[in-house]
Amino acid sequence: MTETTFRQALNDAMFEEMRRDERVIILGEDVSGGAGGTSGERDASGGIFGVSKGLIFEFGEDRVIDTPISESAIIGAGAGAALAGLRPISEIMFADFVGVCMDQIYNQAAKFRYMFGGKTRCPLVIRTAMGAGMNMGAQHSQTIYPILTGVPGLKVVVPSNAADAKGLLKTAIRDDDPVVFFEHKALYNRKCEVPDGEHLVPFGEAAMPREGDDCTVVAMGRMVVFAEKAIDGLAASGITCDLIDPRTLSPLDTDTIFESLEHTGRLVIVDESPPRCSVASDIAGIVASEAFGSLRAPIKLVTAPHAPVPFARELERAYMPGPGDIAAAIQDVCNG
Amino acid sequence: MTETTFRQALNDAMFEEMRRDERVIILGEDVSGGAGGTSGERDASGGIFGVSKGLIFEFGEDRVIDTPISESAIIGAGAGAALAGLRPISEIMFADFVGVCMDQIYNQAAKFRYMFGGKTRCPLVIRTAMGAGMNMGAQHSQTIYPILTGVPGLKVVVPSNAADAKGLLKTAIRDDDPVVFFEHKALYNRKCEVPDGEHLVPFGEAAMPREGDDCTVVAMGRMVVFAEKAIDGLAASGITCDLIDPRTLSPLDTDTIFESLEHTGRLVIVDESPPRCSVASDIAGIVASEAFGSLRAPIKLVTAPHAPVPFARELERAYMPGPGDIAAAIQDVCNG
Amino acid sequence: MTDWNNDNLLAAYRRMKTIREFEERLHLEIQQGQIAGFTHLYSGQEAVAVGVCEHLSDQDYIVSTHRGHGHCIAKGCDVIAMMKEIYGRADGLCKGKGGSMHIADFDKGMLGANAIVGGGPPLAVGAAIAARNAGERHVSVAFGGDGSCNQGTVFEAMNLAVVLQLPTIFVFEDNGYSEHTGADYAVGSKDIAGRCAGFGMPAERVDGDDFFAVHAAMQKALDHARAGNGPYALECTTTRFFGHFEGDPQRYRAKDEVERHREDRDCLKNFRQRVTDEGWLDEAELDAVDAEVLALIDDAVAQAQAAPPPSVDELTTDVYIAY
Amino acid sequence: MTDWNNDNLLAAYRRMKTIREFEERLHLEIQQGQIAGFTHLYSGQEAVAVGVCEHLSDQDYIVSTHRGHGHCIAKGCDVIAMMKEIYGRADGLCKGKGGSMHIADFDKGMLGANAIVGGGPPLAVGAAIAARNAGERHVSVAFGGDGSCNQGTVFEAMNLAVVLQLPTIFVFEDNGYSEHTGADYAVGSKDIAGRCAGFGMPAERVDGDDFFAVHAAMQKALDHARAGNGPYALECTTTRFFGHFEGDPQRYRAKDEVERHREDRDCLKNFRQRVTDEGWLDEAELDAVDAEVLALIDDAVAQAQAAPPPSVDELTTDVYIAY
Ligand SMILES: Cc1ncc(C[n+]2csc(CCOP(=O)(O)OP(=O)(O)O)c2C)c(N)n1
Ligand SMILES: Cc1ncc(C[n+]2csc(CCOP(=O)(O)OP(=O)(O)O)c2C)c(N)n1
Ligand SMILES: [Mg+2]
Ligand SMILES: [Mg+2]
Repeated sequence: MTETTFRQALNDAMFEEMRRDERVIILGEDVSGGAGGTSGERDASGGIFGVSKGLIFEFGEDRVIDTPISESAIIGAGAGAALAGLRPISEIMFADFVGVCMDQIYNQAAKFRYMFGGKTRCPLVIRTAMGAGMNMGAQHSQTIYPILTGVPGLKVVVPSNAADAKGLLKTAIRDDDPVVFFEHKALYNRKCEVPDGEHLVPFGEAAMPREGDDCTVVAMGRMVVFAEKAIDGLAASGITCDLIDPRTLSPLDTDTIFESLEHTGRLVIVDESPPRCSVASDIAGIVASEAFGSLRAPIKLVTAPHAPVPFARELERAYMPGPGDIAAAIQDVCNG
Repeated sequence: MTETTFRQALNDAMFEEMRRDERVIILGEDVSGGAGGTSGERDASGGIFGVSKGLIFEFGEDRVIDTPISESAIIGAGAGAALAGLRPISEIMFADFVGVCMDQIYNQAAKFRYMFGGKTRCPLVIRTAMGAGMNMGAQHSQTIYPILTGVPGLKVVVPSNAADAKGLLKTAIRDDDPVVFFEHKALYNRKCEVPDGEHLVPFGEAAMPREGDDCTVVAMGRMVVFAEKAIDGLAASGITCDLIDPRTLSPLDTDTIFESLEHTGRLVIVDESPPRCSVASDIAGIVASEAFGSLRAPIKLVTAPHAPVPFARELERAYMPGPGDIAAAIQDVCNG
Repeated sequence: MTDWNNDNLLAAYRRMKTIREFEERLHLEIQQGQIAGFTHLYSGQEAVAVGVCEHLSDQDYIVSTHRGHGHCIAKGCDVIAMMKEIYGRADGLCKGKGGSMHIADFDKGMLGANAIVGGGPPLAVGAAIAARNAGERHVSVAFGGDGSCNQGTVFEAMNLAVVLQLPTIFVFEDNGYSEHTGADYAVGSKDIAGRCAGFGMPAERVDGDDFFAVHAAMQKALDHARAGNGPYALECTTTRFFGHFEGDPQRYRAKDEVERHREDRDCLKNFRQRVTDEGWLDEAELDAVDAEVLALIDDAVAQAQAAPPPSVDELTTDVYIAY
Repeated sequence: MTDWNNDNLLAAYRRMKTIREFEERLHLEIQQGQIAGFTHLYSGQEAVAVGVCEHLSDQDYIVSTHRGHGHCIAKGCDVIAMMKEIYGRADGLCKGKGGSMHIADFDKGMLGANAIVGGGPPLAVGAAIAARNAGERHVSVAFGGDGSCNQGTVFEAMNLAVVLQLPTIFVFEDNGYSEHTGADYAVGSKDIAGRCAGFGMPAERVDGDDFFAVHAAMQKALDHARAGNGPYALECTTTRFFGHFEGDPQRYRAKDEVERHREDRDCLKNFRQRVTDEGWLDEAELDAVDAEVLALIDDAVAQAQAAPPPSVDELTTDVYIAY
């Protein structure tokens, strides 16, 4: 085990997989940076969040490709290269930008295998930074995974800690289906113990960072950190919870959720996205149809409001679900 | 009352609103058609589905604008014109194409009012044809309203009959917020009685085409037609249902759903989209959190499978929820 | 310069004729309600697909459009499996799941028709990255129409190909229309090649009704791309002999336009004329090919009609490799 | 040709100087942790925003970018309300909900900064439709950077403006970089104006460090657009005096580049030189403006720091007009 930041764990995962398989390439804006600059320095960026630092020096310009600001071309070129035998990682700097390349994600990469009768594969990984919390405003702060979780053909990954980030990204790169990999900006600097050596985390298997009896809490991405805070804070008052981190939203490990519910009978779902057609309401809907018998109380959804992400510090803080909101929800379902 | 097709009702709505307010314009591919053709005939298309037929002759090229195949420009120009005081209708020929213009819909038009502190309005209507049933394949058959229903700032309309189509489109054009208006391709030729003269249908008010005691069925778009068939077929077996057609998915009339549920205690939701993060699971989630007490049985979700829309007739027929699937679901929740 | 001989001339003619008869026959089958969905026929444009693809091997990639049958046949897709796909049969080239607008054959380097206008070119750029990294001087070709070149994705693809100096050849088939709108209206500059040149690649306009002109221009494009000099663009002016899609009343076209073009601008007639004038082939040789092609198409239709539909169990297969 | 006099020269200088001091001061405030978020400063490019906007009235529209402060000030947005917005205050120009990347002022025809690269130009085309239909010869201007012109939406906007012959002026500010990548790398043709010309509009490259050159070029563009001859494009070569965003270490730039450019390519110095050489203004008049501007910025910062944040009740207002 080595204490590693989320950022470094992702960087390590890419180094390991690019060494392991020369078909792995990465393309995106400033993934290296410095091309055409006056200092002559390459890797002047290493990815705007520093996640792809150093790759260019070991793997060169044919495998670490700086692109213009052309997201449709970044995804499309990744998807086309995947059809032609490579295993590309296409980076979309901010998840909010899927709007300019959505077609290549959801009509192209996601549908190739099905439309073409199973005669091809599209092993594309789309890496992108998401989430609120840095006052970046309405167009740089969204968690847009719900719209991709609904797309048949895509797999959707939302790691909540450095160890999972590494293990899930390595799995994503080796996966033969298109995968969208969401990295929460507020987690990049967070550290945790990451297993040394080969570390792979399978898709479709939830983690359970907390175990308890009174309530099942499902949270994803940064919300797992907040849920842990909330749950630990409640220990004093005698309330204990199962905390389930699905890690992959598609495929979704419903078994772990259902099992926990059989035991606790109560469910709180925490999602940084706005409420409508969110992963929170989706999981609630699945439970209400497939595990209704286990429910002893109304499901509580803790989400952002039905509003864009505001800029001002005070508003953004109020926008994001926090440990307090989560604790209140848990107490509600347990005492309500 | 006059018997009118869904297509004609939409065309009438646009004629009426464009006469009423010269700020209303329409732009899109072949909304008139024939520009630059060798026959010299304008309106050679009138919209690929004939919905905008004749507009160019009455309102001229400044208000009925044929565009190149540039959906981002079609939506963006509509949104920009809206900021500058017009009330544009931007037509996206097939809803599947939102992928190439999603940013202009969800990061631009939807967010302007909020980002700019309420100091502007964006009265843009986006009209688009959706749905499976014509063997048009995976990229021309989707019902992508779930991804837009989740977007704060947008209103989402899904009419199921000609009368509502007319009344809702007129309301959409007069609405000061951006509205996405989905027209199911399989409904264009369906007729029903449409009130003569001024006919407006308010947003956020569900319709209830069937009333009953045993089960609440929520269905949208073409699924309303299938649900009616299913419910009428069950009358013989003594099962009666409330059928709720939300008409607008955002805003969503949850009161009508909750009231009905208090009475029936059972819920079936029918949605032509794939299941994950669908409007079906969204409504189920809302009910499980806000009307849990009314539920006497698990909620049944009747949706398309988690797969792209297949081409072959036999597969596409199996893909779409049909009256049989709906009837079976109702019997399930009533007898289960 | 290619030196033409019986073999390569007959091969090219056979391809063009196969596309023509495939499409003419589909037109009839569709009128008789035999085929479901949304079909866009390639008749009239054969010299472009064949003039380009005769240069390519299975290791070279192409991406196609909603009007893809011609590109598929030119790239060597099996005609019977294609016909079955369009009929939506279980043993169609894509198991009946794709249909007319989603035919692909990866063994042939055919990366797929595409029902999204502008969807293909970014994919071609990616295929060119794979080709470059493989280091075997293979290329990718992005087919598109006059209308497609107004879609932002196509411009992004062209710029990225120039930036990375990739071996992608952008072939724009200007058949005069995008759906029911004229190319001179929708392409503001009225000059597709000029636009491509503006992106920093050599671009030329070619008579797309003349197989030999397309073939020669493609040779130049290939030499350029294979030499590592980056992308190249061809604007091929041509015409379509049917409506935009089957069922299109074509009210945007002059009454006699199609008739006239079938008379004056038929690339197959032009080919026949040229090769017989030059004394390269005689009518009998060409007629023999015609007969073989007609028999092939009859067989394809007969087999497609007789073939079973996909089983409903196929509905949810092939969504993922593993889930 | 504008005939220059004290008033219009001092007005132009005041705008440029206000932008400069606004940005230089923000740089310090941000270093001191006073301001949250993601800020892109316009210092160095003032001659472009002001050279363009001095021609415009409140009825002409502009759309801006993530680097929008200069465009806002040039178009007449209130500097104090802008500062409050960037500080995230309740009485900021957008109630603190927008922030640096989302400042707009509709009374001034400023349709918004935009944090999506390429998000603005399609909006400008729509504003031009409104202007055309209003029939008062107003125009729209789309500002964008060298990097933005690789985004497909921008190409679509240019083509649509040509097709509809709309009065939109596309102003590309080539400051040499898109984030940490050089313009000569990302713009394959290394010629932005040439690309625009390829879309069928007149396009010219202008020295963006020279207010008078930009102003004269914009005059030509306006005459063209207002006469109903369609869109026009300007490529203005310029430089930015800070990093891409605040906090950018700028490792892609030669050590002394910024210093050198502040020495040789400062559009304010160039302006001062020109107007004093020509004897149009004297140093004293300019110094007086400098003093006034500094006082204004001090006041803006003081007011912004003292202003209250938005109330949490504002979180869910302004999502819709009615819901
Ligand atoms: C993104 C997108 N927009 C619109 C359409 C509808 N559409 C299909 S084909 C077509 C016209 C294409 O014209 P062109 O590129 O010239 O090809 P052609 O049909 O002439 O072969 C249009 C508008 C589409 N399929 N995808
Ligand atoms: C669609 C999109 N892609 C990427 C970004 C991230 N980004 C913000 S500014 C920028 C560079 C823009 O360069 P340029 O257009 O030259 O403007 P400049 O920053 O030089 O003023 C990038 C890549 C974005 N905001 N939007
Ligand atoms: Mg065409
Ligand atoms: Mg720049």
